[in-house]
Amino acid sequence: MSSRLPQEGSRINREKTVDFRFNGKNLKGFHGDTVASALLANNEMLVARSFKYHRPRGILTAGEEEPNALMGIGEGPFFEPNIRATEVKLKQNMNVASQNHWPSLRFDFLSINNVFSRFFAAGFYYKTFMWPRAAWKFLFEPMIRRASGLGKAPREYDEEHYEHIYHHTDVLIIGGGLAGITAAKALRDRGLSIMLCEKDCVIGGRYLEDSKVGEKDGYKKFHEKSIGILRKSNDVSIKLNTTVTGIFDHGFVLAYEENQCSNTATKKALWKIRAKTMILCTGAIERPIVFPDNDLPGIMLATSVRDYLQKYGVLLGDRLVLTTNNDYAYKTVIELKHRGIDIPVVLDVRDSSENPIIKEAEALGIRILFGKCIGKVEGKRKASAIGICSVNGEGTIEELIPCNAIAVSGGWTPNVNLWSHCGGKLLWDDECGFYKPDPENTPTGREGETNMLALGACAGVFSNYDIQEQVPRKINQLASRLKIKSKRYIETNVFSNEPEKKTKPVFALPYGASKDKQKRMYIDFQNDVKVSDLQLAVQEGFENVEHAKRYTTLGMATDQGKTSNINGIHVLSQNLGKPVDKIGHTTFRPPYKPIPLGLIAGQYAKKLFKPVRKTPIDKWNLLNNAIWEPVADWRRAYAYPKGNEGLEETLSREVLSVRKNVGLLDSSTLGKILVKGPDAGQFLDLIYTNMMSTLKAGKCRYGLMCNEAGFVFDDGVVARLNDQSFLCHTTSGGADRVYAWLEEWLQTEWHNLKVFIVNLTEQYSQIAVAGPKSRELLQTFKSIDLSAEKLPFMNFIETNIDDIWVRIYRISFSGELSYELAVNSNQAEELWNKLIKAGKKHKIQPYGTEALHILRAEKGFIVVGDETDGTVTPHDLGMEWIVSKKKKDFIGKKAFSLPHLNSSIRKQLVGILTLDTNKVLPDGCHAVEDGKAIGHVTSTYFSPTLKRSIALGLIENGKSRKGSTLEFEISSKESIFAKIVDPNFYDSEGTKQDG
Amino acid sequence: MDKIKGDTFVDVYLIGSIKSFNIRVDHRDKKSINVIKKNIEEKLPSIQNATERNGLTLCWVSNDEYLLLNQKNENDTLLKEFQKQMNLTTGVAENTTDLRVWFLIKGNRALDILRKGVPLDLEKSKILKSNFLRTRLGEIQINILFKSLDEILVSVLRSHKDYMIEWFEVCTRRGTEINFDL
Amino acid sequence: MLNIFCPICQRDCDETELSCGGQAHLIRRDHASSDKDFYEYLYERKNDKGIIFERWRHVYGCGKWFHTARCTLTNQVFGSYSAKEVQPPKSILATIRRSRVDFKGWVK
Amino acid sequence: MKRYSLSSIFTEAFRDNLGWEKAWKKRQPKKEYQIIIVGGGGHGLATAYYLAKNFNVTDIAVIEKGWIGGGNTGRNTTIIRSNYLQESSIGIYEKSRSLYETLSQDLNYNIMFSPRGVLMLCQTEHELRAMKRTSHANRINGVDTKMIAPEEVKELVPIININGPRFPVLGALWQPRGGTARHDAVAWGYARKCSDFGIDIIEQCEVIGVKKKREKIVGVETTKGNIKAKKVCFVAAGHSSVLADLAGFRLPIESVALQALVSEPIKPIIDCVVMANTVHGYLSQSDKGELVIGGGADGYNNYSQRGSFLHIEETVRALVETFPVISRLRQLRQWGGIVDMTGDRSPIISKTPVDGLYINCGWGTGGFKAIPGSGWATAEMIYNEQPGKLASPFSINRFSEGRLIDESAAAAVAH
Repeated sequence: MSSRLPQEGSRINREKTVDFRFNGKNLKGFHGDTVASALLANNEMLVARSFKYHRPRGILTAGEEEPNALMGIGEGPFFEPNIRATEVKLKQNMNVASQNHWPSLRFDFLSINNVFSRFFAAGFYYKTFMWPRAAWKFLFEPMIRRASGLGKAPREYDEEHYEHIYHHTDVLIIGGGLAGITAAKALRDRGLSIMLCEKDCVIGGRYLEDSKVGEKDGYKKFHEKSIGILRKSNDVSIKLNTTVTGIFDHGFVLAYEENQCSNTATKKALWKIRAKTMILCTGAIERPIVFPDNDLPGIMLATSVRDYLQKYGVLLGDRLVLTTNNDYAYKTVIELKHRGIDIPVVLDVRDSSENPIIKEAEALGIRILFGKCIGKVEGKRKASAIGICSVNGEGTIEELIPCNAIAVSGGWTPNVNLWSHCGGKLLWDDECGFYKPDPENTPTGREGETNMLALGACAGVFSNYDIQEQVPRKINQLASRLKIKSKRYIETNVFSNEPEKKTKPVFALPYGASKDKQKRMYIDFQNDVKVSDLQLAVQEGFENVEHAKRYTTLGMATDQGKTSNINGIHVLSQNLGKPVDKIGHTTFRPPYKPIPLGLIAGQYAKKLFKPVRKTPIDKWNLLNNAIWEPVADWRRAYAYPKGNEGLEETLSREVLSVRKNVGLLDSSTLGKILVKGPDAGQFLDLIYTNMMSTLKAGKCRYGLMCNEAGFVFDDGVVARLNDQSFLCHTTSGGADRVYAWLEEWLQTEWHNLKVFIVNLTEQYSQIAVAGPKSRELLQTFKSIDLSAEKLPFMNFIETNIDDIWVRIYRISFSGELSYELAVNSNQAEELWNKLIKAGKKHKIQPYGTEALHILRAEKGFIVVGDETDGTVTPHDLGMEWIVSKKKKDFIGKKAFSLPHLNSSIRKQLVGILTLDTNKVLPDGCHAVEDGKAIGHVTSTYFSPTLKRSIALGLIENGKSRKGSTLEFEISSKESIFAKIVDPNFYDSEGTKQDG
Repeated sequence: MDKIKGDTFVDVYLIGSIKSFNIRVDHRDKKSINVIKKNIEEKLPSIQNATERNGLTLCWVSNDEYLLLNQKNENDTLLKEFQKQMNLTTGVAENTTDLRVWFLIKGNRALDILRKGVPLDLEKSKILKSNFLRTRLGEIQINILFKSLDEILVSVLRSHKDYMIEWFEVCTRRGTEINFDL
Repeated sequence: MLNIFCPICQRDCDETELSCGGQAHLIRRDHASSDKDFYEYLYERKNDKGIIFERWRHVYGCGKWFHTARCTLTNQVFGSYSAKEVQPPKSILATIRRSRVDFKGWVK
Repeated sequence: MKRYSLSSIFTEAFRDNLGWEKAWKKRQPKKEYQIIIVGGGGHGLATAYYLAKNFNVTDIAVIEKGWIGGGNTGRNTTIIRSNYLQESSIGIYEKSRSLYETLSQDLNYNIMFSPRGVLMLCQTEHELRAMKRTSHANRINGVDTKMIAPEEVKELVPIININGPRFPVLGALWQPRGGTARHDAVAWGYARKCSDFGIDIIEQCEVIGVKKKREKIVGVETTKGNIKAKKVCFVAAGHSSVLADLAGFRLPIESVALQALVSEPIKPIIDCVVMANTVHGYLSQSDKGELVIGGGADGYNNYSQRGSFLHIEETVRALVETFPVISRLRQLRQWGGIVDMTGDRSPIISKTPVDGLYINCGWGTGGFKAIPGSGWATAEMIYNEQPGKLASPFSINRFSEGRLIDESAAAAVAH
C-alpha cells in the first residue's frame, strides 16, 4: 500500500494540487510530482503488463532507466505512447493510460501466456509456426502482432513544435551532479566557453539527497555557494531539462531539451552541439539483484525508494524489507525508520560489514541478517511476503516475512553509454562487477586526440569525498594537456572520508537456484528474459553476447538494458564458464534515451518540408488555376485547366493553341550558365559532344552532354554572346548538377584553362512565345524587327519591349515558329502580362509542361529523363550528327569505343504509330518478340495535332526495323500492334520553325 | 521594407533586391584585380569579410570570387564603367541583382535566429562586425552580411523567398528564444 | 558528423555544408587510353580500410574543391590540401606518419 | 539434427528444454577443405547450403571473422522485393523471393517470411512513368506486381499522407508477395542446416593472407592458422576490397555506411513495406511492433559501422512528412553497416583474376533481399567453375565492356 506522507518532498509544492486521470480514475497529485510519484501517492502500484508473458509490473526506479512504468499520455494530436511515468512531470487534467493489456490492467486476458510460459521459452517462435505455410500470414503473424507492441500509435497529426539549435563550445560537461559542478567550477575563468547539460530540472544530482542523512547541513551552504559561483561566471552556460542523447564523430553531440517546467508550452528542441572536449559526469545507475519472483509490483531499487520519499514525500509501503550487497542502500532503511516505518528485516548478501551505517541501523532496532537473500516473493499482483533463504544452496525457504514493499540494491553500474557511442572502449572491473571507461582507449576527436574525460560515478568513483579529491586534479591535468596556462583550481573538501569497502559483486541469487526457481528469476523486466532463457541460449550455441542478446531479446526493450545488461552478461559468463571480460558486451548506440521522430525532423516539417522553388511568374500561374508538377525543387505549371475541363481537353486546347495561334510557356526554371574567358570555346568543346568553339557570336547551337561512361545526362541550347562569352542553357532538373559538373572539371582537371563560369539561372526568366502568330504578336511592340532575315532560326538579338530589356532567341522546342524571351527576373511578370494583353487578339493561351511534352513528342525531340535514363548514348538516340568526328577529345568519346556501347543489340530511338490510331500505348510498355522484351516506350501521347496516338521508344536495333510492325504487350491478356517509323511526326522538314 | 508579421522576439524586414555584381578575378595576371582596386576598393576584403565605402560593399566569397553590393544609385555610372573594364580582362563582372532577395534581421537576439539553422559558430565573441559568411541555413544556401551584431543582412535565391519568409515566421515566434537556465 | 577544414575559407565546415567526391588523384584517361586504364579510372577504387585521400567540395560555402587525408576506421582527419595537387603533399604525409607509424605512404 | 515443430516444443517444455541441441556445431578449422567460403553472413551461409543441397559438396568451411550474421545480415531493414527494372536484376531477385517463400520449411527454421506486400510510391509524374515501365518489365519477366491508384494506396496504408501538399502520391507499384523476414533467423537457419550437412562453421577466424601459386589459389592464412583449399569464395560485404587487396587485385567498389533506425514497439499501424524514393525514406513494422526505418547511404568511404546524423535526419524528416502520425513516436535505436557500392549499384558475382578464387559482393543497399538467390547462383558458379544464367550478367568485366546494369536508371527528373 503506497501512500503520501503529510509533509516533506523537496520537489513538490503542496499548495498546488493537480488533477489527473489514470485509466479513467480521477486522482490528485501536487505540482512538481512526476506521474510515477503521483501514482504511488494514490496507491497505484500495478502500472503495466510485461511484453511477452503480460506479467503484472510495478514502478522499479525513479529515472529514465525505468523498464516497466510505460504510459500512453495526452489526447488527440498530443497523445504519445510508451512514455516513462518516472520522467514526465504531472500537468493539470493530464490523461494517463496504462498499455499492452486487454480488457483491463487488472484482468489481462493475455496473461495466460504466463500460465503456459513453459511453452514460450526464449526463441520458441523460431521452432514452430512453420506448418501449414500460408498460416503464418493469415493466422500466426496477425496474432503475434496484435499481442506484441506496447502502446497504441497516435491517430492524429502532431501539433507539437520542434526546433533544431546549433551551439559551439570549447568544453561540454555532461551531467550536473557533484562531479559536473566541481568540473565547471574548476574550468571557469580560463578563457574557455563551457556548456553544462543536466537532464533534471535542478542541478546537484545525488549528493543533495544524500546530504540530509546524518551529515550536518554543510551541503546546503556548499550547494548555494557553488550555484552562486557558476551563476556569476559568464563563460559557463547551463542547460537544465536537457539530456545528451548521442555522441558522434568530431565532437558532434545531440542533446534533447524537453522543458516541462516552463510555463510556455512544453518546448522540445534538439541541440546540435560541436564540442572540442567533453567531460562525462553521467553518474551511475543502481542495479537490481536477480532473485526468484523479483518482478512483482512493490519491488523497487533501494535508492529510488529514498528518492520518492525525500523528493515527493511518497512511501512505497509501510512494512519494507531491504536486500542489498552494499552499505549505501542502508540510508534508505534509516530514513524510513526515522519516519516510523516498520523494517522487519534487512537481508545483506555479504558475510559481514563493519561500516558505521550498519551499527546505526542496528541501533534503530533493525534486524540485519548477513549471508541471506530472498528465496521467493508471495503475492498475486503485489508483493505481500518474502521467503528468506541462504545465499548458497538451492534456495529452500527458512522463514516467511510478511511485507508490502521490497527495496533492492545490487550495487551501481557506471553510465558509460555516451563514452561508447563514438569509439571509447570499456574495461571490466572484476572487484566491483561493472564495465568502466578504459583510459587507454578513449573516444577521439578529429585529430585523433582524446576528446572525452570521464569523472565521478560514471568512471567508477562513487564517494563524494573521492570525487571532490579527484575532479580538480583531473581538470588541472586536462587544462595543462589543452595548454591552457592559468591558476590551478583547489577547493576545500567538505565531505567526510568514509572509504566504502569494496562491495562483493552479486548478480543472481541464490547461487545454486533450482531449475524451477531459475524460471522465476527475471533479468530484463520488460521483455521477460529469465535466467533460464540465457541458459537455453548457451545450450543452443548462441554463446556470443550478441547472439545471446538477439536470441533472448535481452536488453532490446525501450530501456535498452540499463538495469539488465550487466546482470545478463554475468549470468551468461556463469553458464559459459568464461570470465566476464572474455565475453565482452553489446554495442551502446544512440540515442541514450528514446527521442521523438518529430524532434529529429525539427522545424523542417509541414510547411517547411523541402523548400519549394517558385519562378517569378508563380503568382500568375497560381491565379490562373495552374496544376503544379514538382520538377527537382521547383514547382512548374503542368497545365492551366479552364472551368471544369478534363485534363485531356485542357492539353489538346493548349497544344492546338500553339499549333494554330500562339502559346506562352513559363520556362524560367531552365538552367542558364555563363561561360566566359579566352578558353571558353575550348572548354565547351571538351564538355559537349559537338563543336561549340566554331559557334559565331549572335548564334545558338543545340548541344548534348555525356558523362565519362558515354551516357547522355543533359542537353540544351548554347548561345554565343560575344567572342569571350557563351550562355549555356540546361534542363531545369539539371541546372545545379551541370553547374557543379563544370566547376568540378575547371577546378580539379583543367585548372590551366582561362575560363570562369557564373550560375545565372535565377537572374533571368525565360518566356517561350510559340506558334504561327508569335512573330505577329512580338511585332506589335514597335521597337523590334523580327523578319526571317533580321532574326533567322537559331539566332538571337538583344532589344527592348517597351522599356524592358529582352534577349530574344529564335529557338523552337515545339517545332512551330517560336521565340524564347530572356528577361531580368524582376521584370518577368510585367513582360508576361504585356504579352498576354497584346496576345488577346491572337487568342494567346498559356501552356504547361505536359502540353510542351506533347508538342516536342510530335516533333520527335528527345527529353533527357524520358528518352534517356542514364544508360542511353547519342548513337542510341540516332543523334550521330551531334557527335563531332573532328574533335581530338571530349568527355564520353573514349566510352563510345567500348564494345558494349557499339553492340548490335543496343536499343535505338524510333517513332511508334499504333495501327489503331485511337489506341494510345500505355506509359513504359514493352515491345515483345517471341516472349522476350526487346524495347520500351519512352513517351506516348494522343496528339491533338495529328488526331492520333504517337509514341517514341527505344527498341533493339530499332533503325533496321523501320516499317515493320511490333507487338506491344500492355497486359497479360492484351497487346497493341504498332508500326516502327521515323521519330518525327510533324513538319519533318522544319519549314514552320525555320520560316 | 515590410516587416514579417507575428508576435516575434526579433524584427525581420523583407528588403527585396539590392543591385549586385558577381565578380570572378583571374590571379594569373593582375589586370582583373587592378580594375577592382581602381574602381571599387583599394584594399580588397580579407577571407570571410567585407569592406564598405560610400554605398559599395565588396564581399569575399571565395579565393577568386567577390560579391559587390551597391546601395546608392549615384554609383550606377561608376559601376557601368567598372563592368565594361572588367569584361575586357579575363575576369568576370556579371549583374546578378535579380538573382537574390535580401532580408534585414534587427534586434539583440538577431544571432539566435541564425543559430536555429546555420551550423557555424555564431557566438557573439567570434563574430566580427565586417564578417561576410556564405553557408547553409536549413536546406538552402544563405549569404550573411553583418552590419552589427544586432543588425544582420541575409540573402537567399529569389525562388526561396516564400520559403524563407515561412522559415522566419516559424522560428521567430515569441517563446522560442534560445536561453540558458542559470 | 564530420567537421572538415576548408583551406579556401580557412574555417571548419560541418559535413552538411560539404559533398564528397570519392578517391583523390585519379588520372583522367582520354580517348587514346587503353580499355584497362579507362576501367581503372572510371570504376576501380582502392577503398582502403585506413588512410585514404579523398575530394570534398564546399558546396554551401565557397564552392571550391579540396583534398583531405582521412582514416576510414576512426574518421581521424590529417589535414586538407588544395585541389590542384596531383598527389598528397609532404606535410600531410608527415602529419600522418606522426600518429600512424605503420603508414606505408601514398600509392598511385 | 532434432526437428523443430510444435510437438518437439511440447515434449521439451516438460523437461526444462534440456533436449535442444546446438543450432550449429562449434568447429576448429581442419588443414584442408575442398571449398572455403570467407564470410559467415547470409550470402556466405546460403552459398555453402546450396553447394551441399544442389551439388552434394559438403567438404566446405565457412569462416567468419566475428560472429555469424554479425555483419550486414544483422544490420539491414529486412525488406524482400524483386520489382526491379533490368531483366538480369529481376532474374536473381525473383529467384531469391521465390526461395524465401518456402525457406522456413526447407530449413525447418521459422525465418518469419511475411509476404505483407511492398509499395513503391510515385510522387512525381516522372517517377510514375518510370514505375509503369518497371511494372511492365516485371510482368513480362514473371514478377507479380501492378500499378495501383492513390485511393488503393490509402486503403493499404491508412496512415499515409496521400495528398501532400509537397509531394502528393500519384500512384504506386505494388508487389503483394514482397515483404519482410527476420534477418537473424535467416543466418541461423542456414547455419543450422549447413552444420547438419557436415559443413564446418568457424567463427572468430579472420583471413589475414591469401596463398597463391602462379595466380592459382592454394589457400588462406587466418588468425586460426593456414587452411588449404582448391576453391575459395569471398562473400564479405563491406570488407570485399580488404580481401581483394590481400589477393592482389582491386574491385570497382566503395565501402560506405548505410544507417537504419527503429522506433519503440507499438500496436500494429502499418502492414506492408512502403518505399518513398522521391523523399528518400522507407518504412515497415516488425512483428515485435517496432517501425523499421531506412534511407540512403552516407556519402563518403567509411568502415567505422557508424554514420552521420545527417542521413538519419533526412530519412526521418521524409517519413514524418509521408506518415505524419509517427511524429510523436520515439526513436529507440540507430545503427550502421558497411555496404559495397558499385558503379552501377548492381552486385558482382564473378570469377576473379586469381584462378579458383571467386567473389560475391557489391550488393550495396539491397543485399538482404538477395540472400537465397545469391547463394544459389554463387554455388552454381563455384561448382561449375563458370557463372550460370543467374550470375553471368554480374561479372566484374561488365564495367570495362560498358555493359552496366543500372538500377538507378530512372534517375532524377530533368525536363
